[in-house]
Amino acid sequence: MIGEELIQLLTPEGQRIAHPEYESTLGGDEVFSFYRDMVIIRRLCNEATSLQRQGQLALWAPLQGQEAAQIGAGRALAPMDFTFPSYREHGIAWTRGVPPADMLRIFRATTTGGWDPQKYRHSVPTVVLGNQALHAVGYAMGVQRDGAEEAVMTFFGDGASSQGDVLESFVWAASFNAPIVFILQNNQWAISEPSSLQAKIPLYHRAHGFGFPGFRVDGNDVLAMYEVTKRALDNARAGGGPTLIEAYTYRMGAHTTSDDPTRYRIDAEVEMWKHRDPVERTKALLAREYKVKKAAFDEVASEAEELALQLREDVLAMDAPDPITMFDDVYADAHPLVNEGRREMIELGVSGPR
Amino acid sequence: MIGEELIQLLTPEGQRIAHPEYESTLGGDEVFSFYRDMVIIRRLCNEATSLQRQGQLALWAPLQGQEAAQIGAGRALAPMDFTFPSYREHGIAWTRGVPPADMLRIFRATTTGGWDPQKYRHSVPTVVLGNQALHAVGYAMGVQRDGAEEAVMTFFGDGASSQGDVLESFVWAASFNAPIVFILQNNQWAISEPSSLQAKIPLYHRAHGFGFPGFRVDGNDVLAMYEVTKRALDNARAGGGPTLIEAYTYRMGAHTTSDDPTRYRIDAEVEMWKHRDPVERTKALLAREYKVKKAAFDEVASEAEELALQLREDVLAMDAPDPITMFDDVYADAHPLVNEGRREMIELGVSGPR
Amino acid sequence: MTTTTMTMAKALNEGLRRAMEKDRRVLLMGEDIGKLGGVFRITDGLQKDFGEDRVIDAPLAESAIVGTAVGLAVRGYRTVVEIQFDGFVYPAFDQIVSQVAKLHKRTDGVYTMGLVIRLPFQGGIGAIEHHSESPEAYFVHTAGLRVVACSTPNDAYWMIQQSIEHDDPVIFCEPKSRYWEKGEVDLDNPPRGLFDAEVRREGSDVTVVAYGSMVKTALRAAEAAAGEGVSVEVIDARSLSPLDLAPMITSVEKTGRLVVVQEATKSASVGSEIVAELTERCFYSLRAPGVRVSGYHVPYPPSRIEDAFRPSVDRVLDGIDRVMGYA
Amino acid sequence: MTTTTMTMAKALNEGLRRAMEKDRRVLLMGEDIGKLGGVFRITDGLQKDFGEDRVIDAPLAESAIVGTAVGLAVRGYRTVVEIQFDGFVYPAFDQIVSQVAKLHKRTDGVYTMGLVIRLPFQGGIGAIEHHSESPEAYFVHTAGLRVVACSTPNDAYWMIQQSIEHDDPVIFCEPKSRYWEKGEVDLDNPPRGLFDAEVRREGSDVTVVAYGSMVKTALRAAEAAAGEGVSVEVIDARSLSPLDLAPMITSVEKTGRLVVVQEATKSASVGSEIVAELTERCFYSLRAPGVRVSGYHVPYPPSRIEDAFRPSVDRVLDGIDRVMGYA
Ligand SMILES: Cc1ncc(C[n+]2csc(CCOP(=O)(O)OP(=O)(O)O)c2C)c(N)n1
Ligand SMILES: Cc1ncc(C[n+]2csc(CCOP(=O)(O)OP(=O)(O)O)c2C)c(N)n1
Ligand SMILES: [Mg+2]
Ligand SMILES: [Mg+2]
Repeated sequence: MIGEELIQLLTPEGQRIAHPEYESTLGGDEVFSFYRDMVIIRRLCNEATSLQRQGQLALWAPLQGQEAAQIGAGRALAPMDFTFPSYREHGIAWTRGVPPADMLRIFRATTTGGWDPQKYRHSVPTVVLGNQALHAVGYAMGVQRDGAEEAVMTFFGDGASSQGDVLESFVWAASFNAPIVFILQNNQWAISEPSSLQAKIPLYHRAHGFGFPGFRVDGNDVLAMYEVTKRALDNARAGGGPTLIEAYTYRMGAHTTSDDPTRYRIDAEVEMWKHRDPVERTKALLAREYKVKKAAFDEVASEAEELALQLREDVLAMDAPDPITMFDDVYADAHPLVNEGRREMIELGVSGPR
Repeated sequence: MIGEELIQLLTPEGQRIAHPEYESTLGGDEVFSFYRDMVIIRRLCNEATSLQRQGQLALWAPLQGQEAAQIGAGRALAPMDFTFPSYREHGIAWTRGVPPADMLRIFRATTTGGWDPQKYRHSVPTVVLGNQALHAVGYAMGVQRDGAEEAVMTFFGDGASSQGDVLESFVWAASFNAPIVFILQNNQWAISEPSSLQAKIPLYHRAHGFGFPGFRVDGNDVLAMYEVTKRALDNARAGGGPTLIEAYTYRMGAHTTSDDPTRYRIDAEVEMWKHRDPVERTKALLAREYKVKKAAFDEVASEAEELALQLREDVLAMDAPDPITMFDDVYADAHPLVNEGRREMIELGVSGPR
Repeated sequence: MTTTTMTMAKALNEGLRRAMEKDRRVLLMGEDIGKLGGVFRITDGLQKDFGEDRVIDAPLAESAIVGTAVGLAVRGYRTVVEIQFDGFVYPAFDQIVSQVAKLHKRTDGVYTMGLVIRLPFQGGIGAIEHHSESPEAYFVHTAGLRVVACSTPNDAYWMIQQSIEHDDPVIFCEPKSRYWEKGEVDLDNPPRGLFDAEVRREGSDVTVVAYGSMVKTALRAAEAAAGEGVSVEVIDARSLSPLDLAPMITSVEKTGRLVVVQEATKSASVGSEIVAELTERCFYSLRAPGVRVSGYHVPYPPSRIEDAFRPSVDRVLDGIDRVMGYA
Repeated sequence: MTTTTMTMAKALNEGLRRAMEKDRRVLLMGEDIGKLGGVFRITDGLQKDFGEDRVIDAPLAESAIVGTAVGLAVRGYRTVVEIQFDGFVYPAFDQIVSQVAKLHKRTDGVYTMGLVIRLPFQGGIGAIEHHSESPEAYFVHTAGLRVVACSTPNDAYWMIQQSIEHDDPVIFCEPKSRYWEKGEVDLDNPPRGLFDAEVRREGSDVTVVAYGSMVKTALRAAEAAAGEGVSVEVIDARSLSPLDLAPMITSVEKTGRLVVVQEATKSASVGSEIVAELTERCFYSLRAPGVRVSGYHVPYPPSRIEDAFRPSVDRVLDGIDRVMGYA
């Protein structure tokens, strides 16, 4: 039955549903903590969107709609695992402990990175579609050579899955039996292009053609995302090789704040997906099954509010770097052309905070 | 049952074998003419190898062992179809009418092309692994736009099938439902690398992951190669989209005349494949079933001999071009840097035939 | 002469439309160029008017976009490829260098590689990384390609049409920071040949050669220099391969001083080429070495500090000062 | 001082072996580098001695070879990548330009991109197309990369080790036409720093700068010129990014004349860069413009006529004549 269906453990109405291969191993507290993560990251994401609208960010790539896909996958990771994201993985970054303000640095255009990737074991965003998938496989080959019991995870979208780099990463992962989990967030759109342009059949089938398991999971079901990812990670760490997980989800917002989705998609589609909201679904489960009270939900909401306020404060305090820093860390060692540029900038008096 | 088995219509011993989906539609004369093609191209290939050994060619890439894969596929083409080869498709070139001497020009290093690709509807060899697969899909998109009932065929090896370009060509062929047949000659080796390094499961499975049919055919069985290819081409011309055909075969010789296969493969393997020889197999069928007499076989042999002699003569007569020709056809229109180079060469007196 | 005012983005759109009307074998292909009209709206409305067969939304794979355009060229089509941003042309580099640039030669002229690769290039729009690159030198170094850069709406309108009509492959560089600036477009007559440079401002003391976004910067610097009594001639190179050296030589023979301005980094750049060529050809005229005012030898910086990376009016003036400093 | 005579191919093999012995985190990866030892046998015997985990036969995909080497670098490994031939580096161009060159900066120095990309480059071996390219200018134009080229067995032996030890990514260019030429190798002491140029022959009339295969050609031209009474100084650039300009400046200040020799085409090349830089720095010393003797602006031709494409001794002499022709 592998890969023949959408793996779901929770209906859009928040009802549990049985699956022949997977069942949720999470207790109420854990589900609640997942819920908390989703609420917070959504709130932070919305704050980022307003910051952008207010001219405080150059751009923002909202994850709204994809909270369960990311929190479910991210929470399945072990601390020593390493992750290679694309540019929309704010939820993953959150589960890795990256400070929210750091996630926004690249979008405030004060850096091209944002955080110390070794510290959080979470690489900086990769903007060129697909490049990171190969880095992840290479890292996983390093894990193998170290004899470490660690897994690697990488992320890309339905659009990026057409790129040679992603497809070559499948070849390599299979060939070297690399300890890696590919998370393909199929949010139905690559900017204006529907996922049907990239593939006429479900994307997770690709993995089978390369000789490793692929699954399609309800990406708006945090329980299913967690369980399927966890098993794939355990399998990878145990030497079982790669897995592709297609998180079937939806990008509720614009591609980025520069995008105008009304040009290419209809409201009805967005409306339909609203009924599959990942956060509401989890909330319904918590309320019904674990009798979580309004007060607890309210508390999460106000915690999220505080974090959003803090984020705003942090972002507003984020100054443009001194231009002279563009010459730092270009090379590990001195390079005459870099030195020449630095000297010229100093002579021109352009340096100094802006 | 699609893709679950090796499609074979003729055993290595030259016995017909039934297949639930395919049967040979060829009469004795046609089988004989396929045999003739295989004998000739093998003989020409051997002549090229000796020419190289004698210093008359810079390099040669022998096709020995792959005659059935190429003649079977090539003979299935209709005149208006268009083909995009790699560098080892001498058998295909033969079926397209390319003069044998022209096939050797690139290996005599007197040109980087060799023939008029529009005349034979067979493109010039592509040396960069995989590049041609995308050209073929693009051409097929042109066929679609012209509303023509033509198919396109492209060729690559087991090694090249790891390249991003080949994999992207699968994405595109599926997305645009392009009238194309991909012939993957799995000759078990990519120079020194066994095909198991490129994939842990049969390569034809890849097609299924991209959403179009893929088959593994006994590439040493010219009847099966012909029938499967023919059906795929018909299907493509009728709007049925792409097909991947993995011709399961063997490279009997060295990768090229520069290669030393004793460094990486064992004799026993080569011996085993000798028993599956595509030419002998067809000959056995002809002798047994169609009562073809020794005289007829001998006639083919001497025809091949004559062609080989002719080839040798043609090649020996092939002079290096005048160096000044390097400035021709770089651009369709004049370019000052090209003109400058041409002028300099004339002034230096380097021009003139060498 | 019918002239009308429009932005460079609109001029490109109109130029593409006109080319498509003229020749049914002209196709457009790229990411999001259909319903969305491209992220810069350069192809706005064209899919609606010419259909999905001629304005093709491509799956996300640049090597495939260029590689299939090659196949379409073999079939006789002329495809105008849109690379969404400069920094995303590199996945297609192999197809461009090994195939687009070489197939005409390889087939002894049988294949016409009549395709245009549109490249919104250079920075200055406050974007994130990979959206502000200046990769033109890579293509100028590659035999078999032609490379042009427009700097005004009128040039954009005509040069895109001329590029499509030309039988060689053209890397068409569009200075994205100038997309929304307006200018007069003459709808009847092209300003000049596709591969001709143009003197944008006459002057007698220093020759400044620029292209793309930097033409305007150079003109502003010339204005400022005039205020200080230095007369600057500004030449818009327009074509980078081939370079139209004749007007540059004429100018340098007059001024004796050369400054090249580019956003690209200096090392092995178009600026290096112009300096080397003009030094060879105007050796006795040059009263100072040609200098390059370039982006620095660093990855394009975060855009909050991009103004310090891209040559500014001040940096161009500094370059002018440097060459004026020689006797 | 222990010296021994060996070919450049053997020197590279020994250099790799020594680097692997010294540091267990050094890996080799590439097509056919295992049992076969690579098509040029540079890695001969290394898989046997260091195992398949350290000498990795790669599936055929250059983007993946470089992309996974980046991941291995993040994990702390130092991978020496073999690109089988120059013309096959382009599929990896995106990873090299967008990731290898930029990740150190992007992570504020956290990621060390200590990887070496070995590139058998230039022509002269009678090969078919794509096996004789000179792509070094593309990398020299890219900030974040370092580019070196060896020209002798001794340099090959030491420079490969120095490149592996260096923390920046190094494009390591090997002149394949010189692989089988022998020379003395000093096993104890490196000749000089990885990024230092070297004067290979002293002279007083003309400075010839060359690298890779062209060093030998330049030396032969110098010899021939000496017969005609022209004293030529030959400098092996060795490092192309950064360029070691100091000895070149010293030389040009002495000779007043500059010729750069390269197999690559001229336009926006390393030669253009050297000419532009030295013109700026030695303006008053130069008695003639620096000239470039280069491959022509055409795709690398079929190898039967490659000798007419690659700068020959005659063409270098012609370049020398040209600069000597100035007063
Ligand atoms: C190589 C490359 N080409 C083009 C782009 C421009 N681009 C950025 S995001 C995007 C769409 C990606 O869609 P998808 O992979 O589905 O991810 P999503 O944005 O939906 O999360 C495009 C075309 C890019 N970043 N990299
Ligand atoms: C992009 C690229 N990388 C490397 C090479 C060098 N090369 C030429 S043939 C070959 C092996 C190809 O094997 P396969 O695809 O199985 O085809 P076969 O030669 O067996 O027919 C290699 C590595 C190349 N031509 N192009
Ligand atoms: Mg998407
Ligand atoms: Mg093979």
